[in-house]
Amino acid sequence: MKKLINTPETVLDQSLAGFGRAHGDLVSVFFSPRYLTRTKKKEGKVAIISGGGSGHEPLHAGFVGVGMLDAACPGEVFTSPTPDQMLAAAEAVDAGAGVLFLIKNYAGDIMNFEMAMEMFEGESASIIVNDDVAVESSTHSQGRRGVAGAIAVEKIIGAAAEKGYDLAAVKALGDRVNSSAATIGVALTSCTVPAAGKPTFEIGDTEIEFGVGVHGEPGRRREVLRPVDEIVTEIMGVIKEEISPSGDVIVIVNGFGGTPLMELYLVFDRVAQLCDDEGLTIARSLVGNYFTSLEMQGCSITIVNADDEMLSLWDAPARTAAINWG
Amino acid sequence: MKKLINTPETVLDQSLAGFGRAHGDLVSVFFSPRYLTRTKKKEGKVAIISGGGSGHEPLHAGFVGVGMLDAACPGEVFTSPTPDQMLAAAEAVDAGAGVLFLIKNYAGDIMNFEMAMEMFEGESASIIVNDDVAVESSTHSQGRRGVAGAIAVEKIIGAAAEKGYDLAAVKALGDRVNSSAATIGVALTSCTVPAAGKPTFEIGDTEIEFGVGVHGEPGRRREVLRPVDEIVTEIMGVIKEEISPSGDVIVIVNGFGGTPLMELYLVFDRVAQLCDDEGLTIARSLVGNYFTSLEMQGCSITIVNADDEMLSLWDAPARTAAINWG
Amino acid sequence: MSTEIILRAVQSARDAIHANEAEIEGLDRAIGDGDHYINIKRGADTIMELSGEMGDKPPSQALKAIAMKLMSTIGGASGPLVSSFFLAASKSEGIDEPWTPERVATFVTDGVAAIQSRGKADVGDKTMLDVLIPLAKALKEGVDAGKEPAVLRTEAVETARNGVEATRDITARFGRAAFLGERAIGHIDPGAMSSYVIVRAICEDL
Amino acid sequence: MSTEIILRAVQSARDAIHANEAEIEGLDRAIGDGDHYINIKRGADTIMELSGEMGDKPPSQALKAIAMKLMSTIGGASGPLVSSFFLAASKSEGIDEPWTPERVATFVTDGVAAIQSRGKADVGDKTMLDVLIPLAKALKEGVDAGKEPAVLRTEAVETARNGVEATRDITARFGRAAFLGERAIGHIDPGAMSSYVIVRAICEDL
Ligand SMILES: Nc1ncnc2c1ncn2[C@@H]1O[C@H](COP(=O)(O)OP(=O)(O)O)[C@@H](O)[C@H]1O
Ligand SMILES: Nc1ncnc2c1ncn2[C@@H]1O[C@H](COP(=O)(O)OP(=O)(O)O)[C@@H](O)[C@H]1O
Ligand SMILES: [Mg+2]
Ligand SMILES: [Mg+2]
Ligand SMILES: [Mg+2]
Ligand SMILES: [Mg+2]
Repeated sequence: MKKLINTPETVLDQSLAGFGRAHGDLVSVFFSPRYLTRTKKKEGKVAIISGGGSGHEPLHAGFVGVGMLDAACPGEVFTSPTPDQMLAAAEAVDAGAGVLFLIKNYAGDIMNFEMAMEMFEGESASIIVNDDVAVESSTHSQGRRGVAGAIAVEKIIGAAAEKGYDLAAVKALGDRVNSSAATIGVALTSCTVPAAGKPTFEIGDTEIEFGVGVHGEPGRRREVLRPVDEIVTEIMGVIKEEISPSGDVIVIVNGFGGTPLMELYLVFDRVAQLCDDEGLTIARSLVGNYFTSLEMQGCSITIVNADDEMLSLWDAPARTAAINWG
Repeated sequence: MKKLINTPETVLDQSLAGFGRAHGDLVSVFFSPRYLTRTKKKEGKVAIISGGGSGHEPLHAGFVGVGMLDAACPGEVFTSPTPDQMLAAAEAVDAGAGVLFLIKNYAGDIMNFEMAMEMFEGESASIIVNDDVAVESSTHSQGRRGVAGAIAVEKIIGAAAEKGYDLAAVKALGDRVNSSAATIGVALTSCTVPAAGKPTFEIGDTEIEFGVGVHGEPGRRREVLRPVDEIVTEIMGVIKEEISPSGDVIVIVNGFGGTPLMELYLVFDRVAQLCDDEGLTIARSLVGNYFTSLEMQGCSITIVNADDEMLSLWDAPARTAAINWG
Repeated sequence: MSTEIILRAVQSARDAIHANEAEIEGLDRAIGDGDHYINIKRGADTIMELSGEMGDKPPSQALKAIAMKLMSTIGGASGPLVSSFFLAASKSEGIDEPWTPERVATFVTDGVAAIQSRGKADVGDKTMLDVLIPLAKALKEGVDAGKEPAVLRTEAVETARNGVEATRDITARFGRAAFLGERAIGHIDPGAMSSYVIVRAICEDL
Repeated sequence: MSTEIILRAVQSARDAIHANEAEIEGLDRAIGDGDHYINIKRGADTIMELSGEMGDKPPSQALKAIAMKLMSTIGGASGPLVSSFFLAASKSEGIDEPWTPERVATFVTDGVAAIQSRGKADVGDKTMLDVLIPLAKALKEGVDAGKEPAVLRTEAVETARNGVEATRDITARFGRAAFLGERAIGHIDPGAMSSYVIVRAICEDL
């Protein structure tokens, strides 16, 4: 394992400390238990808390700030955070309008957030993001995984909360964005969890994992690397079947951490061509490394079937380490 | 070679096309010859043009826009662009106040830009960025390489030009930022140029290249991977000797493309500790992948000995794909 | 006192986890995300550090302290599940009375039921419950039938071994392995394996 | 006509480059950035595509067209250098007169001088000039001494071979290899190698 670290045990805290130093104007970082909050609380606003295993940076810490998240709870690498983190974060950011927990659909995340919600005494609601259409949901009871669609959900509901939507409205909107989003990823290489010290999965020199999960979980199939235009065409076909996009869409081409930006824009070009062919309008787009899997090479494509409300909230101001516009 | 591409020959144009689609509000992309300009020309402003081999994205295309570059000329991967590109770009963006060519110190870049400047009929000046202090400049006549210090130069002179500095003043400022900046990089893995199809250099499973260049050029020495705190301490020691920083500094921890953000923030934490120990104030910082080397793992640390003028220009508004603040 | 038994059991469990690192880790790498070993090791190690303070607490409090500590240490899917086991055990009827085979069977049954209600899974879903549900059942039936502790222990290990083996040839309905569909077949569930090695170690050491 | 010679030389050069891919690429990977083969191949391939239009142009125009095309195609360090060679050759005195050995020696000398003035390097700096400067000199001296074309060709190849070999045991003062310091010792310069294989191919084929 080759990493710019000291010991696997200290990676998370040292990285959080560095993040806190680099973005002290945006966030405050706490260590015991671990959570980050935006520096200034806005009274009367619905507080949005997300969290999950680390190793997906900038998600979620990089989305804490005005217009997006009020707090993030980073777990160990690829491991759900624990209920005490969510509880401490909720108590810190509750601003009198309730707390919305934004959870990605993994058994661990669900159970840990559930325990936190059972312990939290304020008003709360939750959104479960499950946009990964690579996995046919019929075959197991956990359902789809939550992947890069979370970026769109966090951006849009973050703006809604900032605008004064109440808890029920934020939740309803988040559920709507989630069900309008579909994502599929493809991996060229594995990632290596620092504490494990070895690649999460083996993959041949010419193989890709089509439909990979953001922790390197297997997808639809292992196959031989093809020209990327073909891969993108297949991905877009699956997405189309799942959410039948029409009119305006938001496109997210998300790198998994180890793929050059050059390739992500190239993928985006193909997505754009296919949207043209289908008569879809790319109303907004985001290309880059936002929901990564450590150093994994590959990317995911997310399409969000967007309405005007979503688009205007997408454009609304955000001041976070990773998304700063409007 | 595993890449999300179609053929090595089409990588650059398809990626540029995707970039143009994703950022049509910020840039216009031209293909024959290849260059990008910001969408709106500002009459009477010094025009700043940079360029270099591709494979370093987001640099330079991602820095085209209000407050930074007027144009960028992307060469083939890791190969200087050609004079016809710079010439076409210069003619397109010259707004009556002269053109400043921002060149990184590589034989190829220098010679190609020189030819363009010989052909360009308008007023022009150039800045040569050479901040890589890994290379002892005494041993060869080319001098130091131009690396991540270019980000600071582009941000600061871009803001100065936007504010109305004239050509001579922009050049003088750029030279000053360049000589106030020092950078050293370290690589954990190689990168693979698409057209070459094989890794640029061989490196053992436990080896790093200390002082690596952004094209995978060798640095000071090949050595065994150590805890990153030690590596950062050595880098900071060399930088200190070169530019004797004091007071306010700008710190850039720049990823080479394949290293997770988590590790970059961890590196930044160590840099910050060492700055504390030295009595340096980190007035501004930038942590992320800005001047990459395809999928190479590793990072560079840049310290800019900053004065108030540089800091206020650093903070000035920029609207580009990769830097958007102020 | 019963708390001493708990501490010895924790020690056995920890040693068993450490001793089976490669196996447990390899299984989660094959059909999960590779961290199950690290997760339960982190939990077990932290509990060991607690041991000093726990010696003089009654079992209910020791078990509750373990539950809270595991809840805030393990994370992932196994954290809430394992922690639920201890929380339920801490509240099990008569837990602070001297431990009899009946009492042990009762708190194990309560603990396993808590895992089931937290995680919604059942036997046959390719999870730790394929080990734990049959184990609790065998223990209770054995106790009801008046079997000797030594026999109960041997049968517990046997039942756990069958449970872990049973996860090999089925697809998963819960946990990350569920995403694999048919590709999970042929691999033992990591949580079932870690449960098994813990059960075996405790039964052999106590 | 002389332009035909140019076209045949271009063809030889291109074939020689293709035939020596592994060697040239390996050298730039060892002490440069690995793209020298691709750069000159891109240049040579593009010139081949031009051939059709060039047949009926005088050498001055053909060479100038080649220079401009190379300038806008190769990039890197080798682009401006190679392009300077052709631009200077296109302006060389008497280039459109029938080619004699003198004339060839003159335009090669002019071309090499242009590379030198563009790149500032000299013999011993571990660049293509370690092949080209001695080559131009040998050609001029051989012509002055009235040697036969066949002898001139043999000696040219010989000189080029010595030049390329001479780059092996020195450090570089120009180009990317200069960043390597002592670590460049033991490796032949890629630009010297590509120049050598081109010179050899042209001398053998014409
Ligand atoms: N719903 C559930 N009910 C019971 N056990 C489960 C459930 N989900 C997961 N598990 C168990 O947890 C184990 C994985 O734990 P671990 O690797 O620590 O967490 P994660 O899956 O979050 O990485 C699985 O092997 C399985 O035995
Ligand atoms: N200043 C110079 N003068 C002469 N030749 C040079 C000079 N700089 C570089 N070269 C030649 O160019 C070759 C490298 O060319 P190439 O790999 O195409 O460009 P780059 O170095 O930009 O990647 C070197 O091997 C060397 O022979
Ligand atoms: Mg996990
Ligand atoms: Mg090059
Ligand atoms: Mg796991
Ligand atoms: Mg080269």
